[in-house]
Order: sequence, then C-alpha cells, then structure tokens
Amino acid sequence: MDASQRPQLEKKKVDINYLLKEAPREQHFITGAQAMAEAVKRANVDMAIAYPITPQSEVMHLVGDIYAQGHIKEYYRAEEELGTMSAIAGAARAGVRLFTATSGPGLLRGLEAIVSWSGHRVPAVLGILTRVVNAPLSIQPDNIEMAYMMHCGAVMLHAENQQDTFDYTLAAFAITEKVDVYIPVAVATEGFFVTHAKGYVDMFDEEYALNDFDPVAAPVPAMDNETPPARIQRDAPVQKSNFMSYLIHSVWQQEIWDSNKRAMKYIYEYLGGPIEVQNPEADVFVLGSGCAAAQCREAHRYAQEDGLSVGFVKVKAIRPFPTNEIRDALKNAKAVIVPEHNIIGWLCKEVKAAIPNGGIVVEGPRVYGGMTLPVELIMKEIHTALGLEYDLKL
Amino acid sequence: MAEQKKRERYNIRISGLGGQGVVTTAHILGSTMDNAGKYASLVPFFGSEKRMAPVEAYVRASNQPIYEVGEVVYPDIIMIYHSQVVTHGKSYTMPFYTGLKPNSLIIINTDFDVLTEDDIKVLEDLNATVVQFDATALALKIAGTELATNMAMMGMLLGLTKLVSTENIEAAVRERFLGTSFVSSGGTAMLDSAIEKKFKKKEQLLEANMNVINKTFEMADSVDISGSELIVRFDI
Amino acid sequence: MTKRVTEGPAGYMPQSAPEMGVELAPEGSALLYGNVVTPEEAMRDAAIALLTRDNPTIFPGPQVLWDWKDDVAEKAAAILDLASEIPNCKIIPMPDYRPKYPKIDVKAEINPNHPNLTILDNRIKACVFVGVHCHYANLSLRMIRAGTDCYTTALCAYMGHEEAMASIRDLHASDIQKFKEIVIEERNKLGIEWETTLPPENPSLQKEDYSTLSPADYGEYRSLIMTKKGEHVTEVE
Amino acid sequence: MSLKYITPAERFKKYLPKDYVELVDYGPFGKTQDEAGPGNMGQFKELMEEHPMCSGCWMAYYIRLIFASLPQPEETVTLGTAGCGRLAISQAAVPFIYGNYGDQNAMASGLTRAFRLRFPDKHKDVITIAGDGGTMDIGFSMTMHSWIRGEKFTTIMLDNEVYGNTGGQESGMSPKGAILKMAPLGKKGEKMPATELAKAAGCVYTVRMSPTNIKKAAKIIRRAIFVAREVGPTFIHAYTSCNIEYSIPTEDVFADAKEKEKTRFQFEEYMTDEAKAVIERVEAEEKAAKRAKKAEVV
Repeated sequence: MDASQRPQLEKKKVDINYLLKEAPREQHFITGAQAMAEAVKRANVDMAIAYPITPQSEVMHLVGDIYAQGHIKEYYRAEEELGTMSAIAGAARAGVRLFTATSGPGLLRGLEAIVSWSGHRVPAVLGILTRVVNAPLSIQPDNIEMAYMMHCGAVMLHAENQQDTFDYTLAAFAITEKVDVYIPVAVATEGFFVTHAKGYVDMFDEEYALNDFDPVAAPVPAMDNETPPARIQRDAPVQKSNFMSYLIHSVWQQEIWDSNKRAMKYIYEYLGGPIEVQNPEADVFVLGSGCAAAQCREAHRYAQEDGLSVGFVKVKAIRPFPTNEIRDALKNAKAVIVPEHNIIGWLCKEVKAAIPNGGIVVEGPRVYGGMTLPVELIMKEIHTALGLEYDLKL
Repeated sequence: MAEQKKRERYNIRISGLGGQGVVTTAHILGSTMDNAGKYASLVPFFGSEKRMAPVEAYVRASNQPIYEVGEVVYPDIIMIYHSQVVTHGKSYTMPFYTGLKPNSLIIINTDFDVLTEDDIKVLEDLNATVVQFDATALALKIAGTELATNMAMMGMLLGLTKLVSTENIEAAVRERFLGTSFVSSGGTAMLDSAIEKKFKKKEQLLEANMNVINKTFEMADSVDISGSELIVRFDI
Repeated sequence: MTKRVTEGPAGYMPQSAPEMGVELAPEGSALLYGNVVTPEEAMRDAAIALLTRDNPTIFPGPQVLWDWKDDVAEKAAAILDLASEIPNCKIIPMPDYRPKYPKIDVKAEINPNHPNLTILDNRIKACVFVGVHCHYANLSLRMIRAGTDCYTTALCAYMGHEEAMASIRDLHASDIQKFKEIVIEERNKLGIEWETTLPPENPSLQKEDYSTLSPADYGEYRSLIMTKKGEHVTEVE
Repeated sequence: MSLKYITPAERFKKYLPKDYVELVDYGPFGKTQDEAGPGNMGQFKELMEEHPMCSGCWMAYYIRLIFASLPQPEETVTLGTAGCGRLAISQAAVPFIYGNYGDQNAMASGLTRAFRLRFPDKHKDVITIAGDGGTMDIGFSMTMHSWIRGEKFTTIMLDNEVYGNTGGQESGMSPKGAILKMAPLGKKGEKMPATELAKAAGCVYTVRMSPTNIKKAAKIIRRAIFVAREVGPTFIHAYTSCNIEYSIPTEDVFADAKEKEKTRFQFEEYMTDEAKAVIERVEAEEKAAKRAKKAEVV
C-alpha cells in the first residue's frame, strides 16, 4: 500500500519550543531505545528506513511499531546500511522529514553515503547507538565509531542518558531543518548502557507533534518538480574547468562547516548550550560526553561529598565542538580528567586542542571493547590529580 | 664562506586553447632545462572539455633542484597562447594575470592589443612587462604552419630569459619529434601526424621549428625587459 | 564600525565569514560588513554602493524568476522598480544552478559555479543577489569576495548571508520597495539625475538578422545549428 | 500538471537568457509526443543540447532519446551515478540526482516513496539512468533489492560493456574474452544476464535492446515509465556502445549497434499480465487522443 493511502493519526502540531519547553510532561521509566522511538513518534516524521544491527535494532523495531500505529507515513527495511543511507539521501531530495539509526559496523558500512549527506544538504536525523567496530567481532558498547563521524560535517549530539536521548532526538529534527543549518544531525548514545537500560524520562503526551516539514524553507531547492529551477543538479560533480571556479569545491566545504557552526545557536536555544558545567571554581575537572558524562557526574558527586575541589563538564555537542565554551570552563583548571568509552580518546584529543594548556589533560581512564567504566577509576584519577592517596585494589 | 650561487627560478604559467601545443611546450621546456644541466618540473592540466577549450600547463625552471609540486598559483612568467584567453576568459585562472608577482613577464600571442585599460593599470602597478606579438603569423611565415606557434612562444620566452642556449633547445626539440618520447594526449598524437605529413622528412620539420626559434631569439635580443615600457610590440 | 567583511579580492583561499566569527543577524536586524545594524543602515550603505560604483547589477535567482509561488509576481515587480531607480542598472539572472556546459554567456547570465566570470567580464563593482537559494548564494558571495572587488548585497527571504557586505533578512516585497525609496533618497542627496528607466532586456534575446547571418558566424558552435521545420538552408559556409 | 515552476515570472521573461526562454516556448514541457517527441527531434527545443560526450557517442544519442521520450518531462526526476552518462544527463533541463557510487536505485527507492507520500494525487516519474558498472557491478545489491522490494520506478542501464569514464576497464557486462584494462588476458567470466536477473528479482517489464530504431526505442522507454507508475519496477537494458574503448570508427557506430542487435542485444521484451494491461490501456488512450485531435483539425 502506498504511504498516502495509510490512515494517519490526528495530532496537535506545535512548534519545537513548545514541545521542548512548555508541553506538560509526565515521568516514565523506559529504555533508551524507547526514548529515541518516543521522540520519533512525536516528531511528525514522514519516513523512516530501517536495517537491523545490534544494539540499534531495538530502536527501529519500535519505530516500525509506531509506523504501524500511524505516527509515521512510510517505513521499510532496506537491503543494508549503504542502501539505507542512500535511500535517506534520495528521499531527502523530495522534501520530507527522515529518520534512521544504526550502530558501529553499520555506521561504517553506510559511511560513504553518510559523509555525502552534508555536502548534498540532506536534513535527516541519524541515531547512533554505539558499538564496537574493531575486529574481533563484538556487539558490546564502545563509541569509537563516533571518531569516524566527526569529520563528515554533520552536527553530533551525545546523549548521557534516556532523558537526553528523548530531548536531543526531538531537538535534532528542529536543528537539521533550519535554513541556515540543513545538514544532518546525529544523536549518539551508548548501546546497551542506555539503549537497553531503563531510566526516567519526562515526556509530553503523544497527541503533540512537531509542525510539518516545510520543503520550501530550505537553502537548496527540493528536487520535486514543484520548486524552481528545472535545471538543477544540487549535487553537481564539480571539478576544475573553465566553467567551474577553482574555489567551488572549497567554498562548498566551507559552507558545510559554516552550517555546522551555525547550529550552535540552536544548541543553546534547545539544549541550553553545548556543555553543562558544575562547580566552575574547582581545581580539578572531570569532563565527559555520553555515558562517560554520567560516570563523571557520579564521580563529581562523590568528590563533593568528600569535600574535594572537583568540577564537572558534560559535553553535549561533539559537532560543532564547543571550543570556546570548554576553554572558558577550564580556564582556571589545574587538571582535567577525560574518561572515555573508546581506545583512541577522541574527546581527549579535542579537549587538548581546544585549550591553550593541553598538558593539564589527564588521558583517561578509558575502557573499550564493551567494558564498563567504573566511577572508582575516575575517583582514583581525581585523587592522583589532587596529590591524594586512593586505595583501589584490582 | 663559500659564495652562494644566485638562485635563478622561474615559475611559468602557460594558458592557451586545446590544440595549440601548450602541454607540448611544457614538456619541451622541461627537456631543454634538463639538457642544459638545469632543473625543471612540470604540471600539465587538462580540463574535462575538448577542442578550443582552455588548457593550462605549468613549468618551474631553475638552476637548482625544485621540490614543490602543484599548479603555479603565483607565477612570475605568464604565457598566453590565444587572445581569447584574455578576451573571453578562456583560462582556468580568471583573470589571466591572477597571482602574478611584481616585476614579471607576460608573453601574449595576439594580432591586436588585447589588454583593457583596467588590465593595463593592474599590470603597471605590478611593474610587469608585456611582450605582445603574433606568434601564429610568425610560425606561418617562417615554418609555413600554425602548428609551430608554440615554438615561437617558447623561443621568445627563452630568448628573453636567456635560461638556456639554442643548442639546448635544439636537442630538446629533436628529442620531442625524432625520439619516441612522451606523447601528451591522443589529440597531440593526431596533431603530430598532421605536422609530420606536412614535412617530407622529420629533419625538415625540425629545421622549420628551429628557424622559428632562432628568429624569436633574434627578436628577443632587441627587447629590454627591464625597461620602463609596459607593452613591447613586434611587427611580424 | 570595524569592517569585518569587505569587498575583495580576499585572496587565493580566504576564510569564510562565519569562520572569521561573523554571525547571522537576529530577526529585525541586518548585517553590514559583518556587523549587526538596522536594516535601514544596511540598505543605505548598499544604495550608495549601487549609485556610486561601476556597473551596478541585480542578480535575480530562480525563486523570483519562475512563477512558482503566489508572492513571486509582487517581488518581481518590486525588484524591477528598484532596478529602474538605479542609474544604468543591469539585470543578469541566475536561472539555475547546474554547471553549464560548455560555458555560460557571461553577458546573459551568472552561474554559481563560477560567478566571477560574469562579475569580471561585465566589470560589475556593486551587485544585489535576490531569490537565489541560500546555499548557492553563499557559494557565489564567497567566491566573489575571494576573487573580485565587487560590493555584494544579499536580499534574503530567510536569515541572510554573512558573506555579503550588506545582508537583509526576512525579505518581503515591501522591503524591496523600502530599499528603492532609500536608493531614491540617496540618489537625490548625491545629486545624480536619473529618470526612472527599466534595465535593458537580456542581451541574448536581441533578434538576430537572419538575412545576413551565416552558420559560419556561429564559429565553433555552428554544428549545433539546426533547421526549423520547413526551413531549408542552401548555403553553408 | 504543474508547469508553474518552469514558467517565467511574467515581468522577468525579457531578462532571462535566450535558451531559457526558448526552453519555455519551444521545449517539450506539457507537450504530446507528436508535438515534441523523438520523431520531431531537431524541431523543438530539446531538454539536452550541449554535452561534453565524445563525438559519435551512441550513449549520448540514446540519452537524448530518453529525454525526448519522457511522457511528462515536467514531472520527472532522473538519478544516476559516476560514469560517462552523467556528463550528459546533468546538462538536461530535468532535475538530476547524483549520489555516490552505484547508489542510484537505493536513492530512487527513497525518492519514489517520498514522492508518493507527498503527492498522492500526482504521478512523479522517477528514472535511474546508469551504466553497466553502476547498475550491475558496484550498485548490484541496491539495484536488485529495489526490484525485489517492488519499487515503482524505471531502471535504464546504458550498457557499453566497459568502464568508459575511468579509462576502459572490464565490467560485469563486458563479453567473455574481451581484452580490457584490468582484464589483460581477456575476461574470464560471462556477460551478466541482466534481464534474467531483473525478471527473477521481480521486474514487471524488462527489455533488452540495441536502440537502432528511434520509434521503437521511444515506445519502450514510455512503456517502462507507464508500467512503473502503476505496477512495479521496470528495466531497460540498452546497448550504448563506447566507440573510444572498443575502437569503433564514428561512421561505423550505427552499423555496430545493428550488428549487436543480432548478437548480444537481441530484442527481448517481457511483461507481466498486469503490465500488459497498463500498456494496452495507455496506448489505446494515446491513440484515441491522437484520433480526436486529428478529427478536431479536420
């Protein structure tokens, strides 16, 4: 059956600010996968394309269910991730609101298409439910795939928990569709630790939904035979010739990263800023994103209880990277501990590059290959940084 | 301290249209420098278009080894093989003098004054010298074929810069037409066979080319490129 | 006011304006040389540029050239009213965005893949972009700033353009009319005499005199000439 | 039928370049095949005129034919991928989507479904036009799965039996024994049975042909589009020689196409009953419209 013949649920269509800030909310105890799907349910999504991979599958199963219930107009299981991501790019040309999600190896398989989304001005929301990608095979949580995503031009948000997953996913739809942004927004959170774990999520009623997608308010024409010009090639192959400037590809790339930069004001508007800071006057900081931020938050609380001078920074936006905000937050820090769920320490590298005194950055603790990041490891680093003993056996 | 040898270094941008021998010139220039025991590096550039479409090639020539790669963005010599490069913007680099360094040399093949007032002002500010002559007519007159236009242009360049001797050039031209050396494209091979048909023997072809080069050396001798005049013109 | 974004040429590979720290103007404001100002201030500066610099030109884009939405006619009329008040103003359209083979006619159109061909050939020193989709407008404005000394004005229906010298956002037909009034005021202040005159039609539309035209006149394009139905060409070259 | 987006704003018409004005005045938008179809090529403003393909290119000719045969060019979107074809397709006055390597049928799947949900009352024709490499090698999985899913759009494979644009390498569609780049000892495997694969994957209308007859080729293109609108995936496997890589002298290109028609590209048309019903209905309607018009004139 064609999508247009399917019954659609009646919704109260409202603006994103109302959804995020005003709509009355009630607390639910749900998994991260549910939280992402519940956000998609309320985002008035036109089309979602699914392909299974653990631990993402849960999300797209649930999105399939809400499609069956009439919250989404079109949904199908694609052949594999490259096909999925390409189909998202094709559908985007028609001017519709889109969602898909993937994990680790799936992200890498789809990456050829994903890296071109920004340049092709594809406004879509991509869920990344992180997972190991290295050989040998594993399905465990590890967010190394985010390092590959960081140079694609896409906006990237990293959710700490189920609540963030719900809020960021909704905000992502609003951000990706801004005329001055119009590049994809990825919402990442840790597989299993968040996707399969339950947490508290304040949600508004599902009778509310985001306003309809407006294909006209766009920096590029929809290729729908309704929007001029007729002779468009939005994604022209541009190579040096006498009818192409030397600069054309460069200014195009600049435009993508400028669009990424322009997303920052919306991150302030919808997420209250790209970072969260606690105890800004502290000597030692713990800084993390995603699940690592949850571990840091806990460590920060233990430290407060012990009367230690420890501050906390949560990085919500990985792209655009909050360079100025982090530099400002850490300007008086004597040490910054950056715990991560991957071996290469991509966040650590970003933080080092962002501040003038990179030497204060403590690399780790890091865990990977599916290991949990115990708060005690962070506490040990805090104590070391403060010149204190911390007794941690094993 | 050992006396440091003065660095002679020319970064040359050659702009023309497909079929004019732009890339061939770059190759011969390279060989010429090599024959003279000096150094050269060249970067041909073909666009995706064909006949009468712009072609640019870049040559770096020096008495010392050359390390850098890529197109010449900031040239100190520009060679323009066709007036349309200037008048129709038929150049990858628009306008044609983009990036030109001060006190530089421009050689233009044209049968009329191509530079506009605005161009002249820019070039005067750069203290450039423009040598303007009808290389195509000269090639026709001396060698009996337009296909020797590139020889006239190259001869003028080498005559003005005194980078190498005519013997070095002859060796390079000989290598180009008598050797089994590099062929820059399928189109070039076609033109080669056309020009070879024109001359019964390859020796004749070589001689005709050398006559053009010798003539341009003579013409170049009469020019003072450090003079105050912006445009130097020749009657052919 | 420190000018942060100015006429070029800014160089081989300049930073983009957002990279330089320029942000889009908030609602109700405009950008002038990268600074947030009132729309009137920006319009006044742009008006002076259009009145005092050589070969002022308006580049209308697909969103105002094609009759696809209800408000197009009104905007088109307003743009022509504005053009009529700028002495010797030309209109050179950007009808679409594809890289056009083999080459655009620089007198007849501007193309986002190499806008400088048109700017340089026509020696345009002040221009207005209107109705061009934001992505392509940004690419064009950036290349123009990199390679030419043209003063750029962006009249944008959305959020404006950091890259332009003067950028007006949330544009309606009434804003174009207001801009026109400012042009007239500034023109009077400058003492420039001008009678309201529509710009000349597109030069490519001029009727060719077929009685004297031979296919050879088409030069390298002569192979593209095709006969119309019932027409017989007896002489070729 | 929406012609608005290709109608100039009244007051701007005289400021448009000539070729756009002519496209609007003499182009095939909103016209019938009798007014602006392949039979009249050269007498109306074609959707694609100048292109950077090699002289004598049979692929360029067939691409022109595709554009001239479109039932409604004003409601058509084309998709393609890397290869010679896109050089010409991108010069047509019909939106063209160029994605990544071989992903045209995956993109078309998303696009077609999105069109159907956005425009329930319109037929938007979606056509992928890609080479043999794009369709059968790098894009194989996405091509096959779009057919297996029954996606309602047309796939046209421009088969020149070689990777022309990258310099003449062997493709899955090259004939056995062909000595090409990356097959220095001759191709070992057989030419892939494209139309058989298409039928097995669920295409409801497939044709293999060497487009030597303009009228016939145009009819096939239109049939494939009409059937895709209503029934399911359709596929045209067309021979479009590469005269450069196979060294076919320009004057022999047509003779080569004729010869291939007798060998590897023997005409084969397959349709399901449902597809047949659509074709018969549409062609009867067209005939009736033609007759009515004739009567009107008389």
